[in-house]
Order: sequence, then structure tokens, then C-alpha cells
Amino acid sequence: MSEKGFEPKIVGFLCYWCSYTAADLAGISRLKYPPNIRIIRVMCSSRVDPVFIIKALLDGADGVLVAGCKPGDCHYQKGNYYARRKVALTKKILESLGLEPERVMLSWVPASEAPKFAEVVKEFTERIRKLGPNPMKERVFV
Amino acid sequence: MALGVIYTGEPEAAIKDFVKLLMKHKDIQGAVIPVKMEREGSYAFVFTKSPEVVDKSSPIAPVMPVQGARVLSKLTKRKPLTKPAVAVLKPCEVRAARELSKINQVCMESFITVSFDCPGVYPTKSFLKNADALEEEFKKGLKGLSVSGVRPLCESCTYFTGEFADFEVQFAGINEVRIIARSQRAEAILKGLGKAEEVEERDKKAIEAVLEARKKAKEALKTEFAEKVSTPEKLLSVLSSCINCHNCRSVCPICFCRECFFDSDSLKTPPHLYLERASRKGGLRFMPDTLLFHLGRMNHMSLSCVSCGTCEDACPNMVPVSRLFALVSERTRAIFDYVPGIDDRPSPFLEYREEELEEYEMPYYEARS
Amino acid sequence: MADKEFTPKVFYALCAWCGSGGSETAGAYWLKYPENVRPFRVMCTGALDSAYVLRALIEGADGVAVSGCHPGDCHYNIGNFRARRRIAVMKEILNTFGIDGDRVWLRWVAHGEGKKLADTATEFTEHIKKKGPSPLKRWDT
Amino acid sequence: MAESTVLVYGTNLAGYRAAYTLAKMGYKTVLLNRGSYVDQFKNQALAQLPLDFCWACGHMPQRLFIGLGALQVFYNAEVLSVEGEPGNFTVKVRKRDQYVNNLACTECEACIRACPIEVETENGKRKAIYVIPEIAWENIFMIDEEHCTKCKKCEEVCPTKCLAVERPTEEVELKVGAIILALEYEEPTEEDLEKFAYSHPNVVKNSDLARRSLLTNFVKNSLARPSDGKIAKKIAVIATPQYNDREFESYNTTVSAVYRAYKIKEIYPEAEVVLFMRDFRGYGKGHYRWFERALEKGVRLVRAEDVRVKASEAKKRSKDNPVVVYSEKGKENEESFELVILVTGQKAPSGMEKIAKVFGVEADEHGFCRVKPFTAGETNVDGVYAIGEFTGPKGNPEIVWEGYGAATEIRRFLGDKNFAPSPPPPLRNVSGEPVKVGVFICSCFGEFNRFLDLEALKEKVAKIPGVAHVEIIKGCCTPPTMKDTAEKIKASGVNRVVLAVCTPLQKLLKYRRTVMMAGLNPLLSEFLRLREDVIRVHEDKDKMLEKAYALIYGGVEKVKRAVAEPPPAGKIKSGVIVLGGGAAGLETARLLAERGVQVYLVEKGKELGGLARNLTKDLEGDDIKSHLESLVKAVEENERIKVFKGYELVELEGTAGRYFGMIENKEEGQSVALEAGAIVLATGAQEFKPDGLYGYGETDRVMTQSELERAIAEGKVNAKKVVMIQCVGSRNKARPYCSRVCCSHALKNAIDLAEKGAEVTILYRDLNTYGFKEDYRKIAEEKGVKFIRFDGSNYPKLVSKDPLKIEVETTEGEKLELEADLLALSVGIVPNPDNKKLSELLKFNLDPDGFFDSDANACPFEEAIKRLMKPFELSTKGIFAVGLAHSPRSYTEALLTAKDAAGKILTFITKPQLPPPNAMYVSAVRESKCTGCGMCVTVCPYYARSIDEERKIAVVTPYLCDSCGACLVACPSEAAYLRDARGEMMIPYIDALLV
Repeated sequence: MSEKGFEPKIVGFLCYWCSYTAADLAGISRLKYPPNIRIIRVMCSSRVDPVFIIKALLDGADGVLVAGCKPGDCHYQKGNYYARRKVALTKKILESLGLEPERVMLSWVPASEAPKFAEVVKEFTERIRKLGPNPMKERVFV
Repeated sequence: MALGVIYTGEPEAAIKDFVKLLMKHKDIQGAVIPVKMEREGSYAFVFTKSPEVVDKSSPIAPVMPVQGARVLSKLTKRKPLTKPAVAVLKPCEVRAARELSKINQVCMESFITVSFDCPGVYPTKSFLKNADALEEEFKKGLKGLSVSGVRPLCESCTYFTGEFADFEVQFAGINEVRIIARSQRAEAILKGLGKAEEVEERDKKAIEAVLEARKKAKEALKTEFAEKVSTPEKLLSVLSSCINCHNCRSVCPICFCRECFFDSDSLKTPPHLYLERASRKGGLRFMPDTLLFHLGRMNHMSLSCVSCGTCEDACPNMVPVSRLFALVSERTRAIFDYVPGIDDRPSPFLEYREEELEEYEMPYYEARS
Repeated sequence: MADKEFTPKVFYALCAWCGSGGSETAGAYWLKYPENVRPFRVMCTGALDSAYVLRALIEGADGVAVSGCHPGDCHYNIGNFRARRRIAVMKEILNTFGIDGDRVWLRWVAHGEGKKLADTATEFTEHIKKKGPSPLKRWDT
Repeated sequence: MAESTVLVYGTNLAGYRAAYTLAKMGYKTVLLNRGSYVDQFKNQALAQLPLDFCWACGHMPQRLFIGLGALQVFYNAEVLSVEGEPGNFTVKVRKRDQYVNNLACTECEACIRACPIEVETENGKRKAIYVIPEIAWENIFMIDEEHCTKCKKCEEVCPTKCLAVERPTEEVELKVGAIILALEYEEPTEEDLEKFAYSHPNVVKNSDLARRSLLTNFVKNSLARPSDGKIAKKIAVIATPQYNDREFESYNTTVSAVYRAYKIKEIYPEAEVVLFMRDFRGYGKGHYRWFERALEKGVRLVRAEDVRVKASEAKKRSKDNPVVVYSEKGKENEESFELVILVTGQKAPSGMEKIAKVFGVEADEHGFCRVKPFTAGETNVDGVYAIGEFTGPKGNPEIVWEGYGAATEIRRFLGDKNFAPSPPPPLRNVSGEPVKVGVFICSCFGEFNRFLDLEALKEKVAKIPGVAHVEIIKGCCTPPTMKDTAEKIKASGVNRVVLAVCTPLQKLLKYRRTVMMAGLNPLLSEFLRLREDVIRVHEDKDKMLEKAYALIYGGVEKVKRAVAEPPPAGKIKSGVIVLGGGAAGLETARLLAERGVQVYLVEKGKELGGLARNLTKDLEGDDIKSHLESLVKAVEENERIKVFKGYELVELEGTAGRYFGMIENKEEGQSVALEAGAIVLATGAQEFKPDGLYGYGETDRVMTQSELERAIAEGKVNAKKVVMIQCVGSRNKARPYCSRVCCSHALKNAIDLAEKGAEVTILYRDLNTYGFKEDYRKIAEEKGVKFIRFDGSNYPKLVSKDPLKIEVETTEGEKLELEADLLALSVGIVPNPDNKKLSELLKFNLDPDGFFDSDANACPFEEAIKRLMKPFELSTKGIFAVGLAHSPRSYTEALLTAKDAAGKILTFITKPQLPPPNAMYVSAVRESKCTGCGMCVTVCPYYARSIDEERKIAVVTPYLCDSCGACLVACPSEAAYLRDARGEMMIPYIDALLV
């Protein structure tokens, strides 16, 4: 599966208050992380509908990262708890479709922890690189 | 005589070659064509720019789970394509697309349509149960346009040639495959490709037997099937398995609304009105408004119905929707002598004459004392 | 069916100009017609959606009469020509299923023609009385 | 300072239309009715409609504008004296108010019940106070002065005190800026119709017949013989003015005659119908069609030279059959009929002498009011106009045009505008409130209690889910009751209103006003007719209660889901593009510019004047040449008119109210962009060239009538024997219309030549000498001009070119050979060959003959009464065809079409938008449902809808919408909807109505 020169395409849904700010900070701090991630800003990780994740995977993303505030830190008090449930559900759906649930990752990245953000991205990219390209994107019928 | 190209060999191969040829034209981008899904299963339309996908395609698919006109509508409802694409369609799909183009739901300029002698298609459900064997049988019966077990509406379809497309593919009743340009645009494309030949028109007699058989089936539909729904009681028993899912409406190429009136808030009345209705009718079946939906849809759409049969295919409970529609639309269209998809006139509901239809008015020549 | 007991319920769609005018004229002259006629006002016969007629036939009306301006007299010039086409289609559909298109009547009535309107209401009620209750007035529609 | 109010004396349609137009332009009008109610003096449209149409809408403008305050009507009015000058007339009027003020009357009929006097009449018994039976569409109460004892019992019981048994005759003094005389049509009297034994019971006037069948339309029972009530089977229809010198033939006579004959055969095919008529003079193609249809149906046509009716006993009780005595082909015949229908003509206005004395106007030789040529009714007195049938027999369209024309011309005498509709009261925002429906049941001051148990009804209604309040009210159609009801609505705190009342057709504005006075948008209300739908038309009290309940239930369910949308607004551009610089175009441009409108006059050629430059004078001898010259001068000197010579329209976008056009001068390579609110099509027409017919083009002794006119003017004609052939190239398959000017043209030349001693013979099919033009036929006959009729299927033939010899077979079957020195061909008018291109550019349909007919674009049904009654202003797409672009017309008539168009344009061009509440009811688009299919655009009769190509959805131009609802039916998903009849309101309405 794993090809030489395979560059995974990763979609990252980042919550506005924590993870997106962390990504901001990472930029300001000139921290390096892989360029494979395409960031989409959402107000809260709970805004990430499972449909978004599946749509991204069906349309050619190799992995999807959902990142938000730490449990208890959510700007909206309880959004990230819902996000956690949604991601868990999505993983189960992918599993039953025969797609690796590892292609979806949920991570808590607080606003101040820019290095953690860079680390998460690096780690996830590597994980996907190992998994190889998403088999869905080559198929005409999805 | 007409302008065209002649191929030898199997019709499907000829169509694929022809589509690839068209795709080489500088003013054409891509093709919309049915392709068999990868594992055992059904067929679907693919919009592709790649000749390899065309190679894998099945232009004359034995089933029609999605009506091609819906595909064209989806592609061009909002804006035309930057350059036209080739679209390989069954005759009923061409007619539906032409009908839709009159009301701005399909941009015909965006497609070079190719259509062919159609043997009909299997009901999707029975096909899926026994795909391999049926596919084999379909291939065998293709050239003679005699495939047994196709949908009842296909059996009685009398507009089964591709003459209303830009390119008509003829193979039934003749040895070779003749592809004939049926529009000025098509002729220009052939000339542009340097492929235009003078091709002889097929003798009408070559397909006369098929036409006769179809006409007979149509008559039977009009008598035998009509008898099955000839009274309100019979009609309601035919509709008794309808679960109001409105699948028939969602797959219909002609039902172009974004939201159907019969799904809208208009029919969602307050609870006490359900009670009023129940008390005057002795009860109220749920889901309600089944008959209203079907008769209402006939009022809206029977004049434009091309009798493609997709609705019946989509029905989970075997309601003969398409035959009901065909039966009705045969009669309603006759009022205006209108054939959807073939007539260039707009829908009869958009026109009127000052003097007509007096037989539908109630005269009043004598006052009551 | 106890025929003697049967008083049909008639749904009478009237355009806002001539049809309604006709019924006002009938009122002005104190012309009597059966009580079970339910007037239903639309702006123009051309604005009478087929769904309304069907709804009435299914939900309790035994017949539907439609009256609007005479051809050429339409307040909106041509609305009644379009209405005529719609009603023709409707009747054909009903006939196909033996529901009887004759349960739907189209008759032009001008503003002044109060007698014609009252006559129509009476005549249509009698006509429907002969036909019996609407076969669509059932619980399983 | 000049006065701004206009006095209209008389109630003909032109007068009504002038009052309407003035109100729309912003001027008040006082209308003087000589009678005591609206239709007592019948005007041409109401007395003599060619076809059986209901004419109820004829009075709509009056009711509307009285309601709005633009129009004041005085009844039993007479003008005593007029003093002053244009702009400042003082008019002394004697008037007596109606016994019952119909605007304040609730029509409860308490007065009728209170009246102790019973009167026996032809139609049965009635009280001394009664409702006028002939006016079916309105309840007009009248007191029979002869029988009334003035006991005043009616006055005592009248709840609104709108009734007074004694109304004093008053004299009032009015200050007005201008005066319009619009006196009505007069039908021949019994005495005038003596020749036709009109006093015999079975001889009836067509107009009486039509009026009698108003309640039923014309049906078989209408043919009941007055003598014994038997349905007549053998019927004669006579076009009387052609055989009677005591009446003038009106525009409608022959058309009415053929229509009546046709109609009898339709409803009673076994009847034998004989039609007596000399010439058929219907000059529209639609009218000609009726002629052919009648013959197809089996009507026997007798082109008799003379007709009279004799009856052995011409008395009202006579039972014998009247006998028609007629001469045909020189032979006298007699035939007896069961029923004789007289299609009568028009008489000169009676009392003209007095009017002439009071107003200073003059009578012409026929006894009608004389007006100046080329004007819309200008009399010899400045500031006094005379319009409609008061000035002579004329067509219904011309009458309407004169109304607009006079209103336009008369504005120059008036001061500042003095009328604007009052703004609506402030409305409460109810969005967010829970729905609370209030039902207000009218008792009509307790009258309804007599028929219906209102308390029981109230109790029943209160149980309907969602009804928060039920109340019985006294009424809401008089100012105090309206105020009272509005307060009750307010106090109840409801936000949806159902008014169970009476006749919304007549009282709609009052109900809307009541709801608005309560602070609610009228879209949140529904008005039901308790009276017309329940109380008056039924008998069984229980069933009535049930029905009333069902109606209210329906109304409640309907308003529950009503939404108060704010009235939309749309802007109108202020300029006008006039295409074509012929007489009609020039006149429109002049009138508009003189009234402050910017005009762009676009002329394709190098010179202004058009086809009229070939004319010197008309049949009546009026000087066309100098009139045209002064018109050109007026246009060229007006600084509000920008003239573009050598330019053509090349592009046009937009719709009524906002057009963007591009004009181009191809020679100079120049183009100019123009913006306008309306477009005037004055592109003219051409004379038919009869190449190859009768040797035309081969010898110079064969020429057309206009070539002959020029030759006469240049003194080049010295022929001794002249033959003229009418209808050359007209009224055939290719051009199935009558050009109406050619007969006059021939007569004009024939008289000129006859005066010079030439022997002139006119070969004709039907001599269309409409109006007073018949006089000139008589003059011609006196001067020795011979008239020979031939049949349309058998035209004269040219048998020799040198000498010119013409063979003709007369309708009597006689073959004649005529020798001539000169042959003149009367050719028709053919449409401008550019019309087709122009129609595509404007997206404006041509009529089947290739002319532009604005009314046909708004209302294609040719015989439609709407063409006459309804002011098509914006529903013509804001495009107005005038002059010969519209139809073949004489110079005078072409100018009239121009004045009409100018008047129509002036009613809207200066307005930014339509005032509410009309605009509240227009159709709208649910954008989330719309797919841009364009079906609503196609079906919209007012061009009010278009597709926004960017968003692919339909959009509405609100000031063009008349809320007919065609769009919502065309749209299967009801993405198009009417604001007061949304789908989600209608289905529950139906469910509840069928309770």
C-alpha cells in the first residue's frame, strides 16, 4: 500500500478558541510542521458534523483531524463533549465501511500549546503516511 | 441519405468508439455515459474526461436506476458547461431532457446527445437478483430488440429509437451500426472531425415487427391494465401498498421542483383538522393524502410524462406507478395532441386558445323557471 | 346507500370577480339555492390549483363546480382560458379511474348573472344527488 | 391661480374614463349625473354592447374613486349657468341628492319592510321604496315618488339614517378649472321606431333583450314572446338605422345584428333566423368573423333595400305575428315572424339646444355637439370639451381614447394637482405573537338575527381551536360602525381577524380600512359573506347555521397561517421613448413634453411627418397639411423633446417602468443609450401597392386613390369617365381586415372629380361610411356618382387596357361593362415591413395582420369587453402602439390614438410606485423553492415576472402584478404564491370549509 513519495492530504477542523489559536501561535513562533494539513476553522469542535468528516474522506482526503479545547475548557462549556461522541460514532461508521478508523483523529490542543499542535500534526501525518492513500479516492462510485 | 458514420461489430463497441471519437473534437469536453459498477451490481452514469473510463463503460445498460435526464439537469441546472459534453442516453432519457430544457432545467447546448435503438431495461430489483444471467440474455436479445422480462412500460414503448438525439445509433434490423447526425450541430461536428459520410437511412420495415409488438403491448396496457384501475375502489386497492415515501417523485426526471407541493407545509394541517376529516370519512388512513399525492402529481406532470418507468422501479412496494401515469398521460396528452420531449411546443398548460375545449364546459341554454 | 337521505356537499369555486359577483347578485335578488353549497373564493379561475379541487373531492365534497368570467371577460384577460385547460386535464384524469369527471363542472357566470349562478348551484346539486356520494369520501385515501 | 377640479357633465364612458384618468394624474373631479342613480341614463357601452357581456365593471372606477375621495357625484343634476374663463369657471348647478345615500346604506332592507305601501307593477308587487331591478350588481334603493305617502316609516327604521324621504332641490356653485361634456347615448323612441311597429308586443329592441337577459346571459327563455310567453321559432333581426332616417347607425349596429342572429342559432338551432341588413360595417377583423360565423350557422341574410314591419294591430296586447315587408332586388316581399328583434341605432342628444345656450358650445348639422378637428373633443369654447357619443356616432374604442385624450389635453387649463390618496394608518408588527383569531359577526344592525341565530353561531364558533374572541357587531361599512368595529378588534387583542359580513366586492375597501384602523395588516384578515352566501339565498335555518359555521371555520383556518408581509416597492423611470416621427408619434411627444415628461423621439428617416405628408385634407375638408406643419414645429421647438433623426432602435432591455434602450445612426456610426419608463410605437404603415392588379404599373391611367389625390391637387386630372374599385387587395385571405380609410378616400376623390364634371362610378362590396361619413355618400350621389355593389367572391375584371374597359357583375346578377378614362384602385393599408423585426426586439406581439395592438398584447381576446372597460396601462408592457402602427386609421383617428397613449402614460410615469394596500396583495416568490423554470413568467398576463439569470429564480416587479394567481397554479411547487392565499393557508381552509 505505502507508496514512495506518497504525500497524504489531511483536513484539519480546528476550533476557534483553542486549536486554531494554537495553530496561530505555532505560526508566530515559527514552529515547523508538515504542510499536508489543510486547516478549516470552526467555532467549536462540536460544529464538525460527521458528514463533514465523511465527505472529506470520500472526496479525496487521506485523513481528518478534529481538534478542540480540552474537556472542561470548552469556550461553549460542553461542545467538545459532543464532539467526542460524534467522532467516536464516525469512527464506528468508517470501520463498518471497511475504512481504517485511524484516518480520523480527535485531539485536544489548548490555545497556548503551539508545540503540541505541531506535534499532533506531525504525528498524524506520519500515521497516515504509514496507512497509505485513502482507497476511496480512486473509486468512481462513491 | 443523411450524414453519419458506419461501424461494424457490436453496437456497444461502436458507440464507445464513436464517443471517444467525439471527445477528440476541440469543442467537446468529456462524456456522460453509463458504467457498470465495479463489483457485481448495478449501473450508473459517470461524467468523465478520460477515454479509459469510456472503454470501461456500458452505453446500453440493461437497467436504468437513475434517469439520465436528471443527470443532465444536475449538471447544468444552474449554469451551462463551459464546453459541451457527449451524453449517451436512452431514447426516453433524451425525451425527458428535451422536455426539461423547455423549462430551463437542462441546458441542451451543453450536451451532444447520442441515443440508440432501445430494447428496454429490466426492473432493477429483478435484475439485481440475477444480474449475470440477465446480462447475458440482454446481450443476446439486443440486436433484435427482443429481450424478455423487460419492464412493462418498456415493452409498450413506441418511441424506442434515438431519432431525437443529436446522433442516432441504428443497429436493429440491419447488419452494421449506423450513426446518423440528426441535428445541424451534429453534422457540423462530424464535418469538423472529417468523418462525415453519406449514410443510407434505415428502411422503416426493418423495425416494423418490433414496433407492431410494442403497439400491441401498449393496447394491452390501455385495456387490461386500465381495467385493473377502472373504479375508485380498484385504484385504491392498487394504491393500498403505497407508503407515501414519494420515492417515485424523487426519481422522476420530470418532477423538477426543489420541494414538492405534496411534501410542503401546505399539507401539514393542525391536529384538529385531521380529526374533522376522520370524523366525516369514518377514519383516516395514515400516512394520509396518498390519493391526493398521486392524483395531484398527475395533474401537475402527466402532460410532460415521458413514460420512462423510473418511478415504478424505485417503488419499494410494487405500486404500478408508471403504468398509472402512462395510462393517464396517454389521455391527458391526447386533449392537446401533445407528445412531451418530441413536440417543440411548450407544455399545454403554458398556452391556450380562445376557442377550444368547449366540450369541457357545461352549457347553459335554458334558464330554470 | 339511502338515497333519500343523501344531501350532497358541493364545493363551489368562484373567481373573485364574475363568479363571486354572480353569487352576490343571486343574494341581491334573494334567489334560493341549496344550503350545502360551499363557496370557495379564488382570485381567478386560473388561480384554482388542481390540488384544491382534488383536496375537496377527497375530503368530503361530492362535487366541485367552478364558475368564473366568460371567455374574454376575465378580469385578468386570459386566466379562464388557462383554467379551462386545467379542468379538461383534471376531468380526463378522474375519468381514467372511474371517478367520473362529471363531478367537476365548469360554467361561466358573469357578475350580473345571479340567476344563472343560483340555477347552476341547484342544477349541480341535483346532478350530484343522482350520482350519489363521492366515491373518494373514504377512510383509505 | 387656476382651479384644479374638473367638472364632468354626463356619464358616458369617455367621461368616466376622463374622471378616472384625472384622478390617477392627481386631479379631483365632480361628476354630474342627470339621473337619480348610476345607470339611469345609459351610455353607449352600457346600452349598445355588440356582444352579450356583463357590463358590471363599467361602474367600478366610479365606486373606487368616490371611495378614495377623488370623485364627487351629484345626482339629478342640471347645469344652470357657466361663467368665467378657462381655469376659473363658476358653474351653477341644481341638484337633488339620492333618497338613499348608497354609500352609507348597509342594504339591510328594513325600510322596505317598514313601508306600508304596496305597488303593483309589470314585474309583480313591490313597495314604494324598492331596489332598482335593472341594476343587478348593485343594491340601489329608490323611492317611487308617485306612490310614496311620505309617512317616513322607512326613515324611522333606517339604522344608519342614510335615508330621507324628502331631499330638497339645491343650487350649488362650483369652482372648476375645466369642463367636460360627456352626455349619454340616446336610443330611438317608440315613435322613432314606428316604421317597425315597435308598439307591437312581439317586436323588441335588441338592447332590451340583452338587458333582460342580464341575470341569465342570453338563453332560450330570452326568446319568449312577450305576448304569450311561447319561445319564438321564426325570428327576424333587423339592423334598423340602415332603413330609418330617424336614427344614426352606431358603431355596434351591424355587429350586434350578426351576433344576435348567430347566438339565437347557437342556443336554439331549430329556429329560423332571417337577418335584414344592407351593408355590413364592422371594421375590425373580429367583427367580420362574427359575420361569417352567423352565415355558417345557417342565418339567412337578406340585403334588403328597404324594410318595414307591419302589424294588423300594433298594440301591446296584440297576439298576431308581425309581418316584415322588405324590398330585395327591386321586388317587394312579405314574411311573417313570431318575434322581430330591432337592432337600433343612435339619436342626436336631446336638449342640445339648452346645453348650447348654457355652455356656449355649438351643435352641428346633425344635432350633435361640434368639436374642432384633430382634437380630443375641443369645442369652440376654450376650456370646455365634449367627448364620447355626445359628439357623434363612434366606436367604443374611440370613446375610451377620447376620455384619455381629453383628460390629457385639459390639463393645460388646470392649476396644481389637488388629489392624493390618503396614506394608510400605522400598522402593528404582530410577528412573534402567538396566533389569536378574532371572529366578528355582523348583525347588520340586528337585521341578520331575523334569519340566523347569531348567538348560537357565536357559541359554535367560539369552540373552533385558535379562536380567541367572538363578537357580534352592528356593521362595518359606515364610518361610525367602521370606527366602532376597529376599536372592538383593538380591544380584543387579537392579531388575526375574520369578518363575517356581506359583499366584499362592493365593500372591500371599507373592510380593509377597518382592519387597518385596528392596526392590523389586511393580509391578516378574511372577509366572508354571511348575507349573500347564507342569509339571502337559503331557507332552512339549521342548515344555514351549519353553513355559516363552515364558512367561518374555513376563514379561521385560513387566517391562522396568514403572514403580514410589508408592501413591496418598485421604482418607475421617468422618460419616454417615441419610435417614429409621423403624426401620431409627434402628437404623443408633444402632449407628453408639454406636461413635463422628457421625450426621446427617434425617427428612422431624415424628416418628421410620416405618411401624412401625402395628405392635404380629409373627407370633411379639414386642412391636414397646415396642422401637420404646426405639429412638427411644436415638437422641434420643445426643449423637453430630444429628436434623433436617422436613428433606429437596436437594443432594448427591461420591462414596463424601466427600459434601457440603445439607438443607432448606422450612417454616421453613432449610438446613444436611453432610459425610459414607457415606449411609444409610432412606426406607421404603408399603402398597399397593387402591382399587377388591373394593369397597375402598366398604364398611368390606373392609379391608387392617394396617387389620384395628388394628381387632382396638382390639377393633372382631366378624365371624363372615372371608375373606382374598392377593397383591392383587402378583405381577402391575405389581408382579412377592413382598412376603413379607403371608402372615405374614394368618396373624397369622387366628389372632387364629380364637381369638375367627371362621371364617376364606384364599385364596392360594403361601403364603410361609418359615423357621419354616410353624408358624403349622399352628397356624392347627388353629384351623380354611381354606386354599384359586387360580391366579394366575384371581383370586377379588366377586360381591355386601351380603352380601359371593366366588367362587373352586380349583386343583383346583372353583368355590366364600363368604359373609363381613368381607373382608381382603393387599396388598403399594409403594416410596416419592419414590424416583425421590431416586435422581436421589443418582445411585443404583432396581431395576426401584422400591426401592433397594445390592447391585444394585454388582452388577446379580440371581443373582450375588457378591451373597452379596463385601462391597460402597464399590462401592455408599458409599450403603446399609436397611429398606423396600431391599425389603419384616418389622420384624425391616428391623432386620437396618440392622445390616448399620452393619457395612459401620464397616469403612471410620474409615480414612483403603487400605493398600498394594492401592493400588499401582489404575488411573491419563495426563493428556497424556486428552480427558475420560467413557467410563471410565461403565464403572467402582466409581464410582472422575470428570471434573475444570476440566481436562477423568478422575481416579481410588484407594480406590474395584479395578483391574479396564474403564477401559483403554473408553479407545481407553489414557489410562486399570492400573499393572501398561500398554499399553507388554502388546504386547511378547504378542510375546514367542508365541515
